[in-house]
Amino acid sequence: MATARKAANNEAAQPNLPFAFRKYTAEQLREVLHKMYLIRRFEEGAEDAYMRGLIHGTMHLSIGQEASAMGICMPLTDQDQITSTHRGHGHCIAKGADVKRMFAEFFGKTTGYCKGRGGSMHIADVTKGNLGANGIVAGGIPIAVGAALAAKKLRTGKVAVSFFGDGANNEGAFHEALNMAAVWKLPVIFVCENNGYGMSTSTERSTAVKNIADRAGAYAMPGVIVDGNNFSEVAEAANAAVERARAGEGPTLIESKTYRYRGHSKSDRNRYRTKEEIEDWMANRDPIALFEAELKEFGIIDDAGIEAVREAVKKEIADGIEFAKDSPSPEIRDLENYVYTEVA
Amino acid sequence: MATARKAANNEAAQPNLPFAFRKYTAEQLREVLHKMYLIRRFEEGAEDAYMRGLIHGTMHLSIGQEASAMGICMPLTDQDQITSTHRGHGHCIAKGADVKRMFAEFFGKTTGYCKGRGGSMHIADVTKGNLGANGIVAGGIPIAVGAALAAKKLRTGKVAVSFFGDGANNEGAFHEALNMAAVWKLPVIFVCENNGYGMSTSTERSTAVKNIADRAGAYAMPGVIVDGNNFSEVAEAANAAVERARAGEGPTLIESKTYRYRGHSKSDRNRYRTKEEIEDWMANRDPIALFEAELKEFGIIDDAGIEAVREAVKKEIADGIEFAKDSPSPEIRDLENYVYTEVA
Amino acid sequence: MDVAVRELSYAQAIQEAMAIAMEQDERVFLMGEDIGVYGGAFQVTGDLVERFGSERVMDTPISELGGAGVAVGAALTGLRPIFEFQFSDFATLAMEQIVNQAAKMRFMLGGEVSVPVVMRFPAGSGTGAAAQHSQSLEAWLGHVPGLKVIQPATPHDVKGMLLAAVADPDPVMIFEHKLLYKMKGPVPEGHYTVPIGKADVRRQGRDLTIVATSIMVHKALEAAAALQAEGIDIEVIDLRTVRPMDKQTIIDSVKKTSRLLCVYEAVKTLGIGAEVSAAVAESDAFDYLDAPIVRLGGAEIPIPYNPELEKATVPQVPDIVAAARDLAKGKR
Amino acid sequence: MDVAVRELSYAQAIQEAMAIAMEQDERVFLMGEDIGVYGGAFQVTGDLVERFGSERVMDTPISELGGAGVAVGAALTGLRPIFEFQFSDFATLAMEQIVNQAAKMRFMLGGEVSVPVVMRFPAGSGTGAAAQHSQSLEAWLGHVPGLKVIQPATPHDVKGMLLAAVADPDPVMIFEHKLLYKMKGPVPEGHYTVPIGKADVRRQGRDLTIVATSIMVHKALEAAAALQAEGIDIEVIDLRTVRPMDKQTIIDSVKKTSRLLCVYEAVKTLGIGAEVSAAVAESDAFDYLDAPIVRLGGAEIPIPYNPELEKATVPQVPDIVAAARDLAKGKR
Ligand SMILES: Cc1ncc(C[n+]2csc(CCOP(=O)(O)OP(=O)(O)O)c2C)c(N)n1
Ligand SMILES: Cc1ncc(C[n+]2csc(CCOP(=O)(O)OP(=O)(O)O)c2C)c(N)n1
Ligand SMILES: [Mg+2]
Ligand SMILES: [Mg+2]
Repeated sequence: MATARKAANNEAAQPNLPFAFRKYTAEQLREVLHKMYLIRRFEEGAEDAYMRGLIHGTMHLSIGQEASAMGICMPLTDQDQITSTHRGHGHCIAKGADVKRMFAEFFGKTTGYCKGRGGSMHIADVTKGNLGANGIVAGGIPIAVGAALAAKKLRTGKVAVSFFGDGANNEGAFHEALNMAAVWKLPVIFVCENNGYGMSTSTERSTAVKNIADRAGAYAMPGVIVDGNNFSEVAEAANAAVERARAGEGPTLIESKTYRYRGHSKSDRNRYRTKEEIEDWMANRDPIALFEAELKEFGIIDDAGIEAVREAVKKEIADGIEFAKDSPSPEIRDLENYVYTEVA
Repeated sequence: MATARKAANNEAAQPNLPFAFRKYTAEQLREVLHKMYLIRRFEEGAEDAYMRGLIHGTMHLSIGQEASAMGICMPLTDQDQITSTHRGHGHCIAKGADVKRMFAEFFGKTTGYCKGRGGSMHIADVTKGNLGANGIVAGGIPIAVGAALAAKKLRTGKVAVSFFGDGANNEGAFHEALNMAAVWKLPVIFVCENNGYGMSTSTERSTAVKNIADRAGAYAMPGVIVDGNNFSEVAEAANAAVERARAGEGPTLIESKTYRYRGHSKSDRNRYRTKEEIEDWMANRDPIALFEAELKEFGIIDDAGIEAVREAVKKEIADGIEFAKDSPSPEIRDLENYVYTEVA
Repeated sequence: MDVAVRELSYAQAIQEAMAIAMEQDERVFLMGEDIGVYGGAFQVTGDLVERFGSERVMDTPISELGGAGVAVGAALTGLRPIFEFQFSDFATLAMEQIVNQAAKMRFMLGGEVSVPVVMRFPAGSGTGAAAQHSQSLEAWLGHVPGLKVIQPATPHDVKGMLLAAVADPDPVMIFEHKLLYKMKGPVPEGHYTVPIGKADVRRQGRDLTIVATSIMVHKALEAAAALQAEGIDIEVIDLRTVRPMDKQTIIDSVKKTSRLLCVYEAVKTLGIGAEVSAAVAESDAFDYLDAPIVRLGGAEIPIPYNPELEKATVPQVPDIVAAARDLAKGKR
Repeated sequence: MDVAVRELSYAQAIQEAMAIAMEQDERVFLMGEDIGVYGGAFQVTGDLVERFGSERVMDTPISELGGAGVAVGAALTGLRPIFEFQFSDFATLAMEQIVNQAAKMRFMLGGEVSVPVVMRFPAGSGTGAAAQHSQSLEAWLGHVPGLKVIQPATPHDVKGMLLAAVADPDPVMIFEHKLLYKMKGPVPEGHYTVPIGKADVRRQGRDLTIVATSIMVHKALEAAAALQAEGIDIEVIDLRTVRPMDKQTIIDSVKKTSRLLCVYEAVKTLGIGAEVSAAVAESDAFDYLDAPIVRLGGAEIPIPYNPELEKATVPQVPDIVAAARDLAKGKR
């Protein structure tokens, strides 16, 4: 989502508004709500299709983490690149992907973003700068650093963003990548979406420090902690980090504290979190509800407007699933395609 | 080297003496000097033998780093275990190895510690708790954590020490191992011998932080910086870390700042350090010279005593080389031995 | 002695083996990601943490290299760790510790140490998990001296071979096909071992030898049963161990049948079948061969997400039937 | 067009290829440990940093996994990195990025991206560097679809194949035997390519085909020359590419000679020779075979430090002579 457009409510005018409400136009903010709903409904739709046996494999839902994906992607252009994770549907939509082609991918169809070869865990949209979800925890982190290196060398002005989870911060790849990014002052932003657990293992049981951002010091880069369920707070940190990156000042580590409502994946017995904990997050810290409340408070949208957004999203989702169902499956004779680049 | 023996000059008696001179007996301190010379002359001997074509392969000399190896090993018993590095001769001798069998190993003989299969890069003496040098930078770090885990599980009271270099601190293995050691509160000590360079690459060009110890915070463990060329300072930090480990309080990261006089290995054109830098360290910060001066200052040894140490070492080295030369080479028919454990 | 035999799933058999090993030996413990309260990604450890506590069923951080290294270090210093990779694909992060350390340490130290670590690798395709969660990399480790590498195909064997692995002084790598976890079969109670390094002739036959690994053993048996109706009598050998490979059993069989078909799921090129074929082609069984040695392996592609493509990537029963029929008839 | 041909060492040929690639294409750059002012552990990059600057001859921290990942990411987004592992053994730390990412990304994304990265792996024994610095792991990567894997044996080929690799849109892995670095041979000036995927018949012969890889090509040629004196006429094929393997050239040769010997340095079991053997045994050349297919590979041990043991671990010229003589005479 481009930031080129000048914000209607600028900082000087209304200094007490949250960042996003100073920075972005009402139209942009309504679009954010739209996208947050799109993420949630997309995942609900995918979950439903999975339950009904229309989608196979496994999937990792980011329901509850929508503000984080949206806030981070707000200052990014389509040229800026992200690497995403196994929990990557939200990032994909926030970065501009079409849910039609996402559903088609989940249904294993040729119209999917990966022509049915990748599925949920490899969902990507390179035309919008999403270099792909990744089945390997922390696998995308060094790749994002590589993209930032390319941006720097080719002087494209692009910024790279690497999403990853709290669990990923204990992988060696995290350490090596952050160090190189810092040493080489690359335009990359490391976004740790800390939802408290890597699968069943709480950060407390897996990670020697309380906050992932506490590790930024080990790479001499700023470590910023934000409420990942507060869109504006995330967007503010993202804007600052993008500015820093574009100015050639190097990387930033943003820790976005959030929560996933669903189990880790489809095989989760959910024995490591209490019902109360989950319900507390859902009832009191839902990112969409919080954002809606703010939008209403600041007069950006009213109930009818919200209803309209929901209806529009509902239709998009239904259309997307229809599109996916109607799309053709790959042919077995094409089995060996796309392994190597076809040379003309 | 066991610490069981009560120190002659105890803390209360002479509070202004450096730590080691309060902690250890004169006899122990003279033995430290002896060992430091043994390390240096061993490496000079090995270097010479290499130059004369008696030893093949490559080797990494730790000349200039003797105080670090000795200081760290002082509080360790033969039951405590270390993992060492490609630059591991000093650690091996400090941990109690016999130079005869070390030379024999370098000469590829069956009497060597590894029966001629390992050479310099895998020198070990498990009877003294040295689990081996390692050809893989940072390869020994998780192994030491495993040894500490065994110590904790088996309640042996053992401490594990992992030596590694500044370059190793950018490996993922470093990160993963330190995190686990901290989360599990294991009795392990991470000793980074920072000699300013990983091969040709200065810490400045490779590492985002100024001091390796600055990374201890990322694992919520104490990070201690010591002058690695000052035996007493190293020993003091080692004693504190060992105490902490034995008390079940978890790991410590010690950064021992030191310098290697020789090139990285036998293929080094030495284009990344100035002559002045090298000469400055040799002239003004030599660990043996510094320790000798202290020993003399505090009346532990005199010139004749030093001369006696040197002579004794000279003979040990000559005997070691002789032993190595006279030892038998492995038989080709034994080529496939030691791959798997021979079951009776 | 009478030993009760129950029907257990492959996953249950592994779990039982681990429980027995832990009961019998204080030094045995489990390490891995989410093997505790989660029960493991494939519920192999299940509720073991409740029985043995979190000190012996240890959840690790997501740190495959470090975790494997800790297991190696612990094995080197007196413990008997069983380390679970959540998916074998993630072992690509830990090859350093497996191959440079665990496999070589005894040799590099002239026999002064042993590394009795067991590592478990859930492997294979068929779950729709796509290219990074479906690989079969046993050939990599089979190429590495110092390791023992096994691929048990049945609940019975996986229990017995896992118990043999725990008792083994050297590093043993167990490749477990994920689709086998739910497969049931008879498993004796209590402690028993199935030797590492011995193939098993699962079906006697005179016309053709099939050497199959892991899940392909079952597909080969199915194919053999189908072809029996056509009068083709197939011998099926379950390789069971990749390293050290039991070549003699294969050679003896080929001397009898004069025809060899290798069936394995991994990418065909440089997979286990290459070694089986080459071992026979250089043996005295060569003179007995009446036809080319045929390999049915995985396609030369990463595992695709789409389920039909995924199935088409690895040998299925009809493929084996067709290949065996052709080969048995001497047609090509 | 007249092209000057000089004698260059293998290392110089690589260096020249990299220099030409960097001159011709701004996107090409080098990454690796100590490849800058140090010149590389084997002096392959030499003084290139002085010519191209430290932005294009980039020293990395000691971070093989991250470094490889950065190279993959850079390749994915418009650059053409040539990544040097200091020793191929250290690539065990980076298998995740090589195998799960570089090799599969194009496929997983349905053809939407390419990963034109080149990785260089100094490999092999003979330098007294012992078990962790002497491995030959090309078979691992040869098993992985999505990668191309080459083992050039001469200065001429390594220059041409490296230039082909840089031009290739997909990841190309180059295994360079360390003992070849100082070997000299004729190398044309300027830009030329040697195709990836084509074996080279280095010597024509009628009695026996030797398929050799990397340094073993030279040993095989030496052995062939020695046996010529005994009237044994050997064809020597330099495999050059492991994946995709040029089976046709081998098959054609075996149809002519009826005897095949595979010579490679890596551990014999599951090494390249297994695939060469199996490919022939399942081809129509099978019917032409007059003798078992023999493999001479490395012993089933880690590489030992002691120089005599080290030499005994891998095939030497007398071993090849003996094996070829036996095989050519049909003796066993
Ligand atoms: C290298 C690797 N190890 C383990 C896994 C299995 N796995 C997938 S997601 C996951 C948890 C990741 O936790 P986190 O990074 O916090 O992300 P979250 O799932 O919470 O979004 C694990 C262990 C994997 N895919 N890759
Ligand atoms: C994983 C790995 N990468 C690279 C190397 C090659 N190498 C050997 S020592 C060394 C430098 C290590 O630097 P440091 O850790 O500071 O130790 P020092 O040599 O200074 O004692 C390098 C790059 C290696 N042996 N292992
Ligand atoms: Mg998480
Ligand atoms: Mg150093």
